[in-house]
Amino acid sequence: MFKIEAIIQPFKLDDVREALKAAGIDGVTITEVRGHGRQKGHKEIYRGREYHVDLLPKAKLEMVVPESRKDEVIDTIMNAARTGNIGDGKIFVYNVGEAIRIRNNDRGESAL
Amino acid sequence: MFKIEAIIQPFKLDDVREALKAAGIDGVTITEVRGHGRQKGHKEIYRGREYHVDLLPKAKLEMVVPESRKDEVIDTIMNAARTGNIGDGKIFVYNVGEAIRIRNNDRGESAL
Amino acid sequence: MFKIEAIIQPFKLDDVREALKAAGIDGVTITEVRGHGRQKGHKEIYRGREYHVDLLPKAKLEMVVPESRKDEVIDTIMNAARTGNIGDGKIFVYNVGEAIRIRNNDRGESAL
Amino acid sequence: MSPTKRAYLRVCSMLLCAAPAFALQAGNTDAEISALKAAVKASQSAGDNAWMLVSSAFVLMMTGPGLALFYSGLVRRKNVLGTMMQSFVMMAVVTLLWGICAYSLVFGEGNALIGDFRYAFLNGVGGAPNLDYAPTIPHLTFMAYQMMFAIITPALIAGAFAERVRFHAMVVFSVLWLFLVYVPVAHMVWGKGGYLNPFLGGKIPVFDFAGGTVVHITSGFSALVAAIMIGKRHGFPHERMVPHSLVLSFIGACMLWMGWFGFNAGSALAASALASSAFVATHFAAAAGAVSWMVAERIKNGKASALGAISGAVAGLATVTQGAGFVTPVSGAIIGFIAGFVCYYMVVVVKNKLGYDDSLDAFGVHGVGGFIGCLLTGVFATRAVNDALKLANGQAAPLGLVDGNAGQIGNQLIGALIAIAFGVIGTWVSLKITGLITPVRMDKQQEAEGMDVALHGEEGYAFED
Amino acid sequence: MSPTKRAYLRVCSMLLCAAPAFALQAGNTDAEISALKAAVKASQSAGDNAWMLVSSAFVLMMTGPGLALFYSGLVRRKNVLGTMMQSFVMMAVVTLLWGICAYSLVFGEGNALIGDFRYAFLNGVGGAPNLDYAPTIPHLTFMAYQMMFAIITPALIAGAFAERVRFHAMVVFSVLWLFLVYVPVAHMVWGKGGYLNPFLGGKIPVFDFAGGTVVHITSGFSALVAAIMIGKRHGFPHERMVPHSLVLSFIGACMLWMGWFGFNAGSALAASALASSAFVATHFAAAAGAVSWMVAERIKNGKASALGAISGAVAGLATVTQGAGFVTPVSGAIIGFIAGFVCYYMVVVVKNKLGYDDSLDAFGVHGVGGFIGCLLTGVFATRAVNDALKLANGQAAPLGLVDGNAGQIGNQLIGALIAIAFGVIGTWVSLKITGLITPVRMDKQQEAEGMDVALHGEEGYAFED
Amino acid sequence: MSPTKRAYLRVCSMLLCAAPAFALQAGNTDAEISALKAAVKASQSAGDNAWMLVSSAFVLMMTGPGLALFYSGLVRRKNVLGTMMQSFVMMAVVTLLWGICAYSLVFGEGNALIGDFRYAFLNGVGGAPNLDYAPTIPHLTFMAYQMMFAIITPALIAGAFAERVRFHAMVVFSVLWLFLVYVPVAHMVWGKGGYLNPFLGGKIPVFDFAGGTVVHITSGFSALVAAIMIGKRHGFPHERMVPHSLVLSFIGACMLWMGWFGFNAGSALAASALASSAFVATHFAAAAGAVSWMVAERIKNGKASALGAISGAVAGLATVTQGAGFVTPVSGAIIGFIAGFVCYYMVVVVKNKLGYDDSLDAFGVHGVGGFIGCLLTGVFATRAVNDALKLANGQAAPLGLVDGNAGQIGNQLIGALIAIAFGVIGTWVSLKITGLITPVRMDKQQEAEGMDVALHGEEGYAFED
Ligand SMILES: Nc1ncnc2c1ncn2[C@@H]1O[C@H](COP(=O)(O)OP(=O)(O)O)[C@@H](O)[C@H]1O
Ligand SMILES: Nc1ncnc2c1ncn2[C@@H]1O[C@H](COP(=O)(O)OP(=O)(O)O)[C@@H](O)[C@H]1O
Ligand SMILES: Nc1ncnc2c1ncn2[C@@H]1O[C@H](COP(=O)(O)OP(=O)(O)O)[C@@H](O)[C@H]1O
Repeated sequence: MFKIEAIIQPFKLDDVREALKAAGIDGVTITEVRGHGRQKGHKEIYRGREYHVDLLPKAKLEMVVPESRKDEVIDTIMNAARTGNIGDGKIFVYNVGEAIRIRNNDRGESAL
Repeated sequence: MFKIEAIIQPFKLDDVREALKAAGIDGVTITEVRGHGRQKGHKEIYRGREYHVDLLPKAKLEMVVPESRKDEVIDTIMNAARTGNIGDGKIFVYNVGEAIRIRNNDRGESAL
Repeated sequence: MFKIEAIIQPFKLDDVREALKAAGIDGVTITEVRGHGRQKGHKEIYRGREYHVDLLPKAKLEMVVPESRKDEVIDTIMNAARTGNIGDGKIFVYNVGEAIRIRNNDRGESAL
Repeated sequence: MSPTKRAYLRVCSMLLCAAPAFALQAGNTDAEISALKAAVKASQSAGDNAWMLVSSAFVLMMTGPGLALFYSGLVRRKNVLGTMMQSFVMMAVVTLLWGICAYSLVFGEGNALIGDFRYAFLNGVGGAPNLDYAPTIPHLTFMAYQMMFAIITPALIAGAFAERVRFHAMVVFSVLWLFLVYVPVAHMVWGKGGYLNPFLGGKIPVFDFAGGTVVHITSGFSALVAAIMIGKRHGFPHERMVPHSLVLSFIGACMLWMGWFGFNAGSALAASALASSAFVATHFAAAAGAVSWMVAERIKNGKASALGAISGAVAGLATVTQGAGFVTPVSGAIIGFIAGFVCYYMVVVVKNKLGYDDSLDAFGVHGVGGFIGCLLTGVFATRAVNDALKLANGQAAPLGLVDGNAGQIGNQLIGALIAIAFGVIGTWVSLKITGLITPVRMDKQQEAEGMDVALHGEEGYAFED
Repeated sequence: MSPTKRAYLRVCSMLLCAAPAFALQAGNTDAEISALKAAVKASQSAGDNAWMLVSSAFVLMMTGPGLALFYSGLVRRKNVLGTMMQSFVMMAVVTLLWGICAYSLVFGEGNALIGDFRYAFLNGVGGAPNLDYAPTIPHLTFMAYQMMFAIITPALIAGAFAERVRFHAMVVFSVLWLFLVYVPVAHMVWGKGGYLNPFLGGKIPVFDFAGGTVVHITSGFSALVAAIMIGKRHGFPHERMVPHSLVLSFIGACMLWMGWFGFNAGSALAASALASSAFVATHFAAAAGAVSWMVAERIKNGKASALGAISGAVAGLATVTQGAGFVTPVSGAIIGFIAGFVCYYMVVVVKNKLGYDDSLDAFGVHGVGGFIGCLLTGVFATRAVNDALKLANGQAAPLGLVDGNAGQIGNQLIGALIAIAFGVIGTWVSLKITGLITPVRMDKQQEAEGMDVALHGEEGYAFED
Repeated sequence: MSPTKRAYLRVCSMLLCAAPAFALQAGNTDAEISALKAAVKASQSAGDNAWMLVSSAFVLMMTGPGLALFYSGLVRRKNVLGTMMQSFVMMAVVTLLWGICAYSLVFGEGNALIGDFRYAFLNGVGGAPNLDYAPTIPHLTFMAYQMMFAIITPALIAGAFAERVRFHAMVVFSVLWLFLVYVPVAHMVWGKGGYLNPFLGGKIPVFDFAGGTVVHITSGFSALVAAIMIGKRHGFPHERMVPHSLVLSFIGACMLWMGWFGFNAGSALAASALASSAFVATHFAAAAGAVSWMVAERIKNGKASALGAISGAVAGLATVTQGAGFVTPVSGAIIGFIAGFVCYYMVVVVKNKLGYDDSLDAFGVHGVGGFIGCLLTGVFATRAVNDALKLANGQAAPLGLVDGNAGQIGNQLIGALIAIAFGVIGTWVSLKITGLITPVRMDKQQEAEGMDVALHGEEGYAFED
């Protein structure tokens, strides 16, 4: 099993989720994060005090998927999240040791 | 060392934390997340515009624990978080390469 | 590639980010979390009902870096985040299977 | 634009500006004096009406946004709108009921217990003053002003069963309660011929200037009964249930304080010196209540809290309501001080011992405050402030203990007990009937989801989008 | 401190207190009566001015914070400040323009279409009353009160193009619109000699007590045109765009309700019985509108929402504005009921079918409410409430259908259509001119970033720090 | 309910309604005229008292929720309640002190520097007017109105040391400051026989209509001293410290604007034409201040901000306070314009250069605004607006430069310097004494934790639960 972690533009969240649903991926956990990469931020000024805000809001999606679906999921996200502009985000993939469904103690891929 | 990641119902957070404390697990990091799985969401209507909200608030707990305590921690969480209903959540387990305590540079299991 | 996950005091976030920037590390994703470790919390009382708040706000930084930069990044964080007091936080290191830049499908270390 | 006014004033200004030459004719003196009398009357009415219209607006503001904010800040985020709605819906529903017949049932002459239907659908309620109640302002103003009291009273009760009652059950209950409790108690205390109204032919003299008995005792004791009958929130008391935004509560409390000037000083029904006196007594009581609650907290916990400070102010305000226009400002401060300590003790110590879930302390603040305020009025009421009650010889009657009339404390107690009896029984009956019509409580799942989503299909905040 | 007042009053109090001995001399009677007349006039003015100053403040409060909160709660978090600013900047800019010449162009006598420059830079606007408009209050008060109406009207329009227009384009547009639409329509309806002003020599009698036509029809129909011309927000309607804080909108709605007492009852321009009547009609309409919108929602969705309740109240208020001082309170309730249903239907059914993006329903609530309120005034206006319009024989003229004057509905329709024509054409012209001066819409990137950061360089909330 | 009023009015209405027949008897004319005089006096009082009670409420609203919101929105989330409490506790504590003796020390006749104890514990402060200060309203109203000024003044200072001072140290400091600075300066400027009060026997004529000197200069310069003495917040200026909710600040600013009508127009102490004039001048100054600050920002940064707009409005308001009832509305606008630019420059350029941490710009806005407002009053004050100051021949004295009295600028400067001297020295002394009693600053750990948790044991928001 793998965890696919995608950091995307928040306004792309709906599109990505729909694409995932269409691909049959239901289980997902989403976190609001702020990120910094190559995208430039903006300036804020409060009574003359100037701040450069270079952390931008992003949405982080985490999906644990069986190995068999890994690439499909990655492609789905890529397609739905891409605008071609800086700031589109990243996907990282991690190994998952175990998965358990709390409700009924299902383990392994059947827990996903 | 392993990272145990549990995604649970927010209202179960207190119970789970108490159970963990009782089991001697102190170190934990908690994130508010929104998740989608099998649990169904709800409808919201604002002046006739209807939205189906299927991301529900969840609490994500992350604990890095030594291998020796892994199963105990999982069981503790399972027992405290389970209601038997859809939406109870998941536990995922990951391998941890290294752990360091920033304060004093302790490394490995002694850093937990 | 490794993911370096640092859980630090929120008020140290600026310092750490500046140190990382100075070290040439740009890509970072930040999450507001609440954590419990050895640091003690505080009491809140609302009309006589008393709550012990032992989850304290922390900032979680995640950076995926090539192996070659791992130790440097860890040291940079250690130096910038340390106050020597309880609550300074932890660093955890994980293996990363793959990294992809959504914008242009760059993969591997060149995606970071 | 006011064409009527314009026309009317053209008359006056003719009268008032063009006068000199015209006045030289001696024979006109009587006519001029008559015209002047009418003009003076209009002008007295303008001043008093200005104040009473503002007071009406202020008292409405106490419910929305005042109380709505005060209460909704104290609940959890998921219930913020549902809690606001409990106040807001009273602004809508009670208004209509008041116009239909509730006003008439309170202020129509009727009998000692309840009014009649003479003013139903505002029949006969127009621009001319009602001489029994407020001889210098339009009857419509008096009716509107009293309406605002009827709105806030059931809204106050909702604090006792916050976060767990279904919306339409709350509405049904409040409507029943309005007629079973508010209407008779208000008539008895304020209505012409009301049993407890010493100024208009009542049997037992109870002094309730601005509604300590009518508003606070009734709602507060009803709240207690409702909290017990409806039961605790799931998870109470072991789960963490903290105010989701004391900022909202703070804003609400300030608006309550401000609005209370309309509530108490407006109860003079004129922009008179009595209004000023009530204004000052009210303000001092709020300040003193805030101070004493903060002091109590600091003694007990080492820290004075914002929630404590605003709770103390509200306690002071609720407690001085009964006496505002009968006691001196200094007595107002004393009443406020006592209120802060006593309500603190009730809310923080007694309630937590007894273990019922009066979630937002409607009983601890309004019930207890109203009750002690009722008794303290018996102590501090003085003819030096209010000489409206006359002895047979035409002199102002002594009012409270400070005037040497110790018996008044007993009268006040009787008034309080009658209001409590109505509140307790009326609430019990109203809740039982409501339960026959529709389930009162949200089911467990709804309670977990929160009122906003479960009952209203919305969320209070969408900060994430 | 008021030294002038002090001095002035010293005169009065000499007059009033020191009098007795002095009064014994018979020859002084005439002098005394003259002095009394002046004193009565001053005292009438004090009462009326007190009310009108408060009303002015209340109407300002409707824009800021009222409307600013109502609107900004309905937008997404990233646009909260930008939306507030659209209201606030009107408080600043329209104020100055009003003083410079807009007041004069509305209320200067001029011709049937527009006023003149006699009051430019407040020339001749001082402490003495303007006898044409408000004979008992200082002209300055009348000017200030009317100013608050001119502030809120363009601010209302901004709801139609929320979340996508550049700040200075909005300002330029509003300034043009003020002169092209508000100024002529207000003059025609309220100005001396205005074409539609039956009370001051107009040709077609249109009854608009507090601005149903002048404020709500103009802004509402302009909003529709602006929404269509400016186009939809990116992502509308498929993206989730929900109110980021109904809590703010709720506070705003309550303040609108309260402020509307100043708006409608203040339009009596005196603390008179007519003010009381308008106050009550206004309040009933708000309550009834809230109830009927909630009922409609409950029928359609099974749940009444907080947004629905406050929208209904605002719809009731907007709709009763035209008739407030011409209809009875009971008619006010009927008007409110109708408003709640009709506006609900427009906002929820019709708008979503037609598919334009009137983001905050400025048209659906103010335009539609204003329009039906205009017609309903033709139905319910009655001389029993307002007898300012006189027949040749000096008797009060019948006003609306209920007085047997069915033709008034036609007059009201003409008034409405004229206002609509001005609104539609004036908005079209204003937007075109604005577009020549500066780009109207934010670019796509700015829209994504949000107005706060992109246009103002700030964020509404920094909860994370 | 108002039994007293009722009784009292029964008298009046007998007088006023029942009159005709009775009036036929010629011999009664004198009696009737006497009765009319009393009735007119009552009716004048009603109008003025209505306005002054509302003004009192408005000024209280400026502190809570107005200033509390304005300030607390500007701090970081963790300090929101602590900052609100600094305003709220003044509402409680200053109220009580005012009643005990502060009122008497300001308005008791005393000597040129300070009053006496004649009114201690409100002794002699009742329904009858105080003829020296406000002959048409109850003395109690005057006392209450003045109280609201004493509440807000120390609350303003707290902006200078936001986010770092312990709660009870703030209270102790404020109490000392009230007596060492506010009491003498207010007495000198407004008290009978006060050194700077030209209307009641003072030596140097300083015109301060509504508190530019008494409130804004004193608090502003005290703020500067306090900011310097207490030192910067940890992490200032390199750490990000941005307003946690400009939404709160915006609401607060609107309430300040509205409340300021009570502050400035209420300072006429009557609902007179002077009140109207002050009302309009105030409103124009706010509008102009907002515009000029926005323009300055747009020139410097390319963007006008919401924080800028509201800061400009507040700067305009603070600056026009001194002159509101002495200058024309047009002058008010000019004063506002100047204020926006100057305060912008001070806050944005000068402060950031000098590097002290006046966290919420109490000095930059109130100190600077108050100071230039004091001088500008010397320029623009005119007998055309305010003719209370009389020459020996009974004619109105020329006031400011525009009346040809250039020397008045010097007088105003003297007044300002005296107030500054009191502020600077009084603050130094008060802070030193406070430091002897209790530590002033939070320790580093507390400052990191935030005032809410560390000082009050609560949190402002619990959105997470
Ligand atoms: N090395 C990294 N480690 C963790 N998160 C990263 C890393 N690089 C980028 N991110 C996240 O991805 C987001 C988008 O990255 P960015 O470089 O701006 O876009 P792009 O991928 O188009 O170059 C960042 O805001 C950050 O949250
Ligand atoms: N494959 C997955 N990857 C990541 N998170 C998941 C996955 N499946 C479920 N989750 C998380 O677990 C939560 C509960 O899952 P759900 O399927 O609703 O309950 P249950 O485990 O009882 O079937 C979801 O809301 C989501 O946050
Ligand atoms: N075993 C753990 N697993 C996950 N998070 C941890 C663990 N231990 C500590 N943390 C996180 O690190 C933070 C700081 O830890 P703490 O023990 O308080 O400080 P210190 O490292 O100085 O002893 C905690 O608040 C928590 O968020």
